[in-house]
Amino acid sequence: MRRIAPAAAFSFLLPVGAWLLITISATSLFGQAPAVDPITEPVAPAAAPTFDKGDHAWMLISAALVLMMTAPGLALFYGGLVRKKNVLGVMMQCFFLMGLMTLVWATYGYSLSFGGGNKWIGTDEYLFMRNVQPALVDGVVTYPIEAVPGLFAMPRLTHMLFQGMFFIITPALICGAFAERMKFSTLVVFSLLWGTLVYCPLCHAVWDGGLLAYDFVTFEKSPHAVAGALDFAGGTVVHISSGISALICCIMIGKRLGFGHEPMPPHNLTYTTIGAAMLWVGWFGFNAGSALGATGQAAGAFAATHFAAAAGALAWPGLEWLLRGKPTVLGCCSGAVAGLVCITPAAGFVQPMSAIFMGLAAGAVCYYACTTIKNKFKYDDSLDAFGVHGVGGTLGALLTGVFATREVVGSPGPLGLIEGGTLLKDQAIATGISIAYAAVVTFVLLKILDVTMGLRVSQQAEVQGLDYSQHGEEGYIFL
Amino acid sequence: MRRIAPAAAFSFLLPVGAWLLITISATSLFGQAPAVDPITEPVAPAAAPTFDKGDHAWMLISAALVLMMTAPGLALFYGGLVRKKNVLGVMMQCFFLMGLMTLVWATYGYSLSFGGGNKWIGTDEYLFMRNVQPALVDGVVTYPIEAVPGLFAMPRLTHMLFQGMFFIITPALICGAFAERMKFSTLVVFSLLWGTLVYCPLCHAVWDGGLLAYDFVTFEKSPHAVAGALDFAGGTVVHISSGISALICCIMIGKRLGFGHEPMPPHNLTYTTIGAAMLWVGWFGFNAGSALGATGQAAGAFAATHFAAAAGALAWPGLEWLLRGKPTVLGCCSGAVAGLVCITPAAGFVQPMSAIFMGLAAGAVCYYACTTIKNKFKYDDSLDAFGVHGVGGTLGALLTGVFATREVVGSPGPLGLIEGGTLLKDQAIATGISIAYAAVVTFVLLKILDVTMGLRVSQQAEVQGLDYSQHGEEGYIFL
Amino acid sequence: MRRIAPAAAFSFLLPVGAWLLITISATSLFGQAPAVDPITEPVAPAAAPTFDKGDHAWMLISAALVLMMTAPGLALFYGGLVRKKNVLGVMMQCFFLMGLMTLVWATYGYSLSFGGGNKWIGTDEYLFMRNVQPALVDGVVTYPIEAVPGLFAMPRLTHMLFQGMFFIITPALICGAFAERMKFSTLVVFSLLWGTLVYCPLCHAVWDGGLLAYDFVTFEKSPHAVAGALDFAGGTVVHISSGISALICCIMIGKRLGFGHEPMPPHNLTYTTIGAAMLWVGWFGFNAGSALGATGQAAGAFAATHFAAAAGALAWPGLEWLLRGKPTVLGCCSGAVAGLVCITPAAGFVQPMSAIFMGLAAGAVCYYACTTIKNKFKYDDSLDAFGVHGVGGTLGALLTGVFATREVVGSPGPLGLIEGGTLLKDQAIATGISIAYAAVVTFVLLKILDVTMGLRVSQQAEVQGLDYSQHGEEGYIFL
Amino acid sequence: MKKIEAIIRHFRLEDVKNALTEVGIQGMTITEVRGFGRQKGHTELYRGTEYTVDFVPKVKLELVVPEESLRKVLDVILRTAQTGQIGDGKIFVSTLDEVLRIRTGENGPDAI
Amino acid sequence: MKKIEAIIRHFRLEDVKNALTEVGIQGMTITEVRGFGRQKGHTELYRGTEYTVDFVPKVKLELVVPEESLRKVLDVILRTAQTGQIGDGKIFVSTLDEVLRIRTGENGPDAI
Amino acid sequence: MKKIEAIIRHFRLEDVKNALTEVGIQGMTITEVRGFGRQKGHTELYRGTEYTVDFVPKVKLELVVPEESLRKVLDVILRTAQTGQIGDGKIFVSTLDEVLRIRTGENGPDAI
Ligand SMILES: Nc1ncnc2c1ncn2[C@@H]1O[C@H](COP(=O)(O)OP(=O)(O)O)[C@@H](O)[C@H]1O
Ligand SMILES: Nc1ncnc2c1ncn2[C@@H]1O[C@H](COP(=O)(O)OP(=O)(O)O)[C@@H](O)[C@H]1O
Ligand SMILES: Nc1ncnc2c1ncn2[C@@H]1O[C@H](COP(=O)(O)OP(=O)(O)O)[C@@H](O)[C@H]1O
Repeated sequence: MRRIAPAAAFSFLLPVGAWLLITISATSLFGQAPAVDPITEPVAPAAAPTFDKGDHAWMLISAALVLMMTAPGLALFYGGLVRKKNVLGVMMQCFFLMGLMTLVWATYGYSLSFGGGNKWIGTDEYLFMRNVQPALVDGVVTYPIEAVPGLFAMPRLTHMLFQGMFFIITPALICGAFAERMKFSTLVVFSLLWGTLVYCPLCHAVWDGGLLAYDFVTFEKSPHAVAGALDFAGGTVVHISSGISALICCIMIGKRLGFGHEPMPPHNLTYTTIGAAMLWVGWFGFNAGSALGATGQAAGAFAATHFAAAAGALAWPGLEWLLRGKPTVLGCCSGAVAGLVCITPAAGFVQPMSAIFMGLAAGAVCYYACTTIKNKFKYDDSLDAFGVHGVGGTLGALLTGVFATREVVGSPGPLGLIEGGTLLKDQAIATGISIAYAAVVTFVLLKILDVTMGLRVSQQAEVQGLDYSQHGEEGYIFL
Repeated sequence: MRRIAPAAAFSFLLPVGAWLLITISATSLFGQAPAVDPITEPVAPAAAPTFDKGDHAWMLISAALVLMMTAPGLALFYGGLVRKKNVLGVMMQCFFLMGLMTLVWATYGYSLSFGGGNKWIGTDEYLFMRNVQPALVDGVVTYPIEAVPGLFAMPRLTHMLFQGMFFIITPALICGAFAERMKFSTLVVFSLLWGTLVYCPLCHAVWDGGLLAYDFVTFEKSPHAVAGALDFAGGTVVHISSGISALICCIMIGKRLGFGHEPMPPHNLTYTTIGAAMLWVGWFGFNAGSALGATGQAAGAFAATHFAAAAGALAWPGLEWLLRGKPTVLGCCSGAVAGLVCITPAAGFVQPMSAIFMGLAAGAVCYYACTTIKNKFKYDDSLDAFGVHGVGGTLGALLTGVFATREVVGSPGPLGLIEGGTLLKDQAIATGISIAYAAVVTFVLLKILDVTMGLRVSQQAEVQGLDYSQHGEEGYIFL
Repeated sequence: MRRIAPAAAFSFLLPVGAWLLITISATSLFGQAPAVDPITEPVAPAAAPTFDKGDHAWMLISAALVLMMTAPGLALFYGGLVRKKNVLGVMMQCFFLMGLMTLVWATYGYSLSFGGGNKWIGTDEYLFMRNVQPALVDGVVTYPIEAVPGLFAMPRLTHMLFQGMFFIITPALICGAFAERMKFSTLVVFSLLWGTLVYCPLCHAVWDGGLLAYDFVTFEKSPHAVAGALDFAGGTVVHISSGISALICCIMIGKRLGFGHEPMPPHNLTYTTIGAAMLWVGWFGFNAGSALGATGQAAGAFAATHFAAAAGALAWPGLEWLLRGKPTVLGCCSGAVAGLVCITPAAGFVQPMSAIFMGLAAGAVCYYACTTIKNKFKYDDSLDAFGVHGVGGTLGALLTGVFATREVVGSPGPLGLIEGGTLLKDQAIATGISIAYAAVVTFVLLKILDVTMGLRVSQQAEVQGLDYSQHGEEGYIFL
Repeated sequence: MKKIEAIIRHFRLEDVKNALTEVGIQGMTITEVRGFGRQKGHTELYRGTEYTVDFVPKVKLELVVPEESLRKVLDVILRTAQTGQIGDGKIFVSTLDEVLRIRTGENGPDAI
Repeated sequence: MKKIEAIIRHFRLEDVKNALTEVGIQGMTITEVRGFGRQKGHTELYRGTEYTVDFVPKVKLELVVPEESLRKVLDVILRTAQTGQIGDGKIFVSTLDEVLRIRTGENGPDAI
Repeated sequence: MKKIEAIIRHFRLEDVKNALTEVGIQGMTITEVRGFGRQKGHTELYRGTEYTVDFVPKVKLELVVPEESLRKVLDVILRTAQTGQIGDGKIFVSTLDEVLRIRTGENGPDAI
């Protein structure tokens, strides 16, 4: 075996070090339970914490579906869009993040996100799977239950798993922005830090009674919150956060060599199509799974998801057909994904026919963002992570404020604009806060990483392609 | 942006127009509830319309599985079989139909199919998701339930979704017949009209108490029906209808340029293999999902499906091995699909060992149809949509009449031939009617489209390939 | 049609003959119920054999997921690793085995494995789906239930299906060892015999109260057993058995032509990545499905599986990064699979944090096995079936003896080494017996097949590639 | 010994090959190439980014013939490869110093 | 009539093509090739097995020009294909006996 | 300067390359080609439709050598590419007018 390359070892040890550091500081930081401002975690009464197995079956399979979204789904969708020499690079990013983010989630991510605590961040409650994993209680194996009585109940392990799959796909989405030029070691450290500093706080803010939480008992914003954002399955937490960060990323890392000059067509649109189809299927787990049980709401979210995807898959290529003469496969796939992104925050709160409208709007607006806007401002968002997720997510968050209806939510008063509610204002505030937060933290992170590790591979490595330069492999050897 | 190409705009507006027209006429037609001959929709007693969450979990995932069959499943299976220059063309057809058929289903398709009504067609009951989507009842969000007491119960939304996935895949199957030469705009209009005029009436006839319905309470044909067809998961509705229409299509559109002269081998059999495997997996949702719950019958349908696929996957390549010297991968995949098609109408009505026999028969008969018969009559059924779905579906419908048994159905008297029943006659009549109906309507539709829009792309476009000529893209750019 | 090639017909009839012979002998052998040493099959009390539909939904989808592991999962994972000229060969092996092993399982495999009986082998109880398929009981369709009261209950059909999927993937795993040179006809006969003579007895020994069974009521080894192996989802039955047999296979069949001289890089690592991701997703069905219900234990097994895969996906490329300078995509995928293999026997018995440790260990140890050990002993385990499944499976079985804990199992006394239990000894014995048994039977089988049918294709056929020489097809025709 | 290189359209290959074998040609070699010429390529549009494909796929046929067959072969190719549309391609003829058959080591016309 | 064969780097192709069209070249044909030379290949490692890639991907440009344009074209290629790094490639020049345009049957300089 | 074009079998490439480097050859270029010749193709059968593959995959080796090395190189190729079975391929030799190295602009034998 050869000698250990010091630079390589260094770039390997960096992420490991970062992770250890954070884990340890998180542990020590929260060594004592936070005294101020505790939010009582909604738990089922001690008496009979139990769960319905039909709900549970649906949550287990939903978790599997959401993992499938990252790979094969996103790996194929993104992999097909890059040039051949970078296909493994982009697939590796997806696959490696499945490993990395999972360990982060297991050690401290879930605890920071869903561990209760103040309005900013979670606690050490679930560090290292404490209070999540089974334990003997009076000699009986007992699985801690995550429940809100009347709303849902499941083993906390399952809740952790389901939510953990979101933690994987979110940074993976960002990879679309700096595809074909990002240094792999830097990507690893960036994802780790971004997950910790952007995702966990935002997730806690929206879904764990934090700064942007909505209360489903009083049907108003949570006591701690500055705005109650209705975010069913991650419009804010997943798509806005990743989409905005993607924009910052692609601006700060700069354009690909030869951008605007050399042709950079997708090397394998069959992969992209297959990936888009898998995203569509997996999104049922993402959205209908976010009902947290096999409920009527799950059926509603499933329908909204399906309809929005369908509408998007018609709107985008329809516009191309009208304006350019031909409907493209890439347009059809992109439209479906745009529709899916847009319906994400709304899926469990709107009627199916509204979902069709949202899908049409998403297809049209994202089409505009990915063609006209991008060309105008000339940033190189390689795979349109911002154009689809940032724009589509923002649109979805706002349209949730328009279409959310008490017929679906069950709130006593009106919600969305169409029924005369005022939700839209809250949605706008929450969206603004999320955008600002994600943008600022991403910016700072990248600045630091730029001076310490460097964001980009060398020119030569970029010309060679990431497959060989970062991983020493080739995607296809067809001889 | 360039000027709008008038021809393109026209071909885009046609499908949109057609859809609007149909929607509007459907709405007005059924503006008044049909006074004559109403079939009372079987509903759960008003008291406690509720559903089991285990059943519901299974139905949700089944719906996802059936969508997965169209894409990635069928998109890969068909995509691999065409020449490289048409791979996107065929994938686009599958993907675009996921969008198109879903919106048709959402607006009026489900209502025409499952909205009760006379023996010919449904009603306006569920137009635009009316009576399907949730509503506030006494301030409580209530999901309408689709149920037959003692048989099944689920949110009607879920029923609509599950059935909607069948509405997508059926026209997608036809695409195999005219692959590599059909005009995309015409395909869109054709699918829309075919779905409306062939699928919806047939579906209503078989599964909504119409002309060919079987009654599971009296275990005889429905009061309105001329024949009670036992069709568990769509042998008649999906496979016979699409397979026969496929034959009409490929005859009327004519052979591919160079057919019988130029070689047209499958460009990527690895895709076809992967697609076939996905179809196999997805078919569990299709067939076992058609039990409409996580019941014992679902297990039985699952087993029958699995066994028939396995038997088909041995029979076809086994014959090749015997007669040609080598078992082929394509034969193995085709055999599996043939087995799956054949068991579809029977899955919930036959014993697993009968399914093995049906799979073997399907493998052998479809092998014969795709090799000897096709070569003899020299129609260019490019991807054997008729040879597999038409022939396999018909075989399956008839064999259901042979193997269906009261041991599985629970009927008081004997059913299939093997236990001395007379079901076979009814199956034969229903098959005949379906074949005639699908053939005639498809023929008329194509005649009209031929003179108005044209069925085929230009010679030059066909030589170039559909990928570029219809969509302006290339499948693989491997430089 | 041409004349029937006699050699081909012969090689086709051999497997058919073998199967018939075994089926008949199995039928006659067990014609009478075995009088000696019957193990009473644990059945639910006659009163109300029923099952929870949530559990059932989870088992149905798990069965589908496990099938998905063989194809597309393994077909892509292995298919990408061979040279282009052998890609269909390897995919065909996976796909054909889906057909073959299913029919074996349906006719006698399930009965031999799970039919009760003595400690060596099952009975004829379930031959040809007898007592598995539904039957009329007092005029009511009744599905036999497979149940252990307090542990699980489901239709026996579902149990048969779920377990049958394992019967498919196990011989498919072995194909990695002799890839690119095995004769297809011999492979078919080998798999049939291996399934019968190695898998069924081992499966019976571990999971049906046989030689290596563990008793979950007394929490000790079963009365008949020489060692009670805790094997949650098939560390012994699936991975050790296939991995060890793989080693024997690749030694006995010899190296590929040009091995160590000609380059034989993976022809399509994108397939391998996609396949690995599908294996990861499918493994949730494999492991969490092995809880036999949508229980808390299923959630625990799901978490352990996910964490081990994640840890493996970091450990292997991490080592490469450290020692070779670059983390590879193939390393990342291999590590994930190694982690999954290793956690298989332990998934339902260990805490999630232990799973992380097991995944890290598996990544490191299998990395060492596939690089250093293989290079040292110079056997040509083409796709590392032994290096990953044999080594990872053995490691997993032993580490189960270290980490299994009563906190998860619910045993009265300590189990794994970490809590002071003695399980490790039993695990070691069981592992040793399994290794010896699989190795000896595989050796004898291959010796016989070598002299009767020949193991390898001709030199010319090997140079041409299996795609053409065995199946008369080409994988990609990209002109 | 003359070497003929002909750049032709893909879909004419089958006919050209058949016509050549009919006049007694026993060997040839083809290569996938891409050509730039009067026949313009096309523009593809991927999410608003134009991508101009200047090079269109062609097949290059190489065949070596003895001097005396040259005209006959050129004729056959000209006739069978022609569609009359821009982009039919070119034929280049050059002289070889030597031709060897690897299997036998034969040299000259016998080697073809 | 001269035939120029230039083995160049992929990512110079666009520039070379543009420069050539600027000096009036109307046709050329390219082929994907792999080259072995001073520019060393690289080693890939698949699960501990080394795989040496000696041949690196290159593009072969073929273009036929009348004698008088030869120097100009060579100049253009030399200038635009150069990066100065090992592996820039070679140019080979040879003489053709004949050039035909398939579409019209034209012969000689007119056929280019 | 002579240009050697050799059509050989794929699986001989590694040996040919090694033998050539041993006799001092420092550069060569290879192309994937498909050949038609005495070695017959094969028939594939896709669902009852026959598909005849007349062209079998081969590798074309191009290398330019100074006149004085020609015989040596031809010998090496003949020896290492031979299997004795039909289909071993051909070697074509022609004369070049000029050879240039793009990196340096060198001309003639120095450029190889
Ligand atoms: N000067 C040239 N050198 C090499 N190849 C050429 C040249 N001119 C044309 N070709 C090849 O011939 C093909 C056809 O040429 P084109 O100009 O498009 O049409 P035509 O031959 O009908 O005039 C081109 O695609 C290219 O491959
Ligand atoms: N003698 C030769 N014959 C044919 N092609 C050659 C020869 N020498 C070099 N080449 C081609 O030229 C390319 C560049 O050559 P190389 O020696 O790497 O660099 P440089 O041209 O800068 O000296 C090679 O990859 C190969 O394709
Ligand atoms: N006249 C020819 N012109 C160009 N290439 C030829 C010619 N004859 C043969 N070849 C090439 O040589 C290869 C081997 O020729 P073939 O006739 O099969 O065997 P052999 O060289 O052993 O006689 C063919 O596949 C083809 O690529």
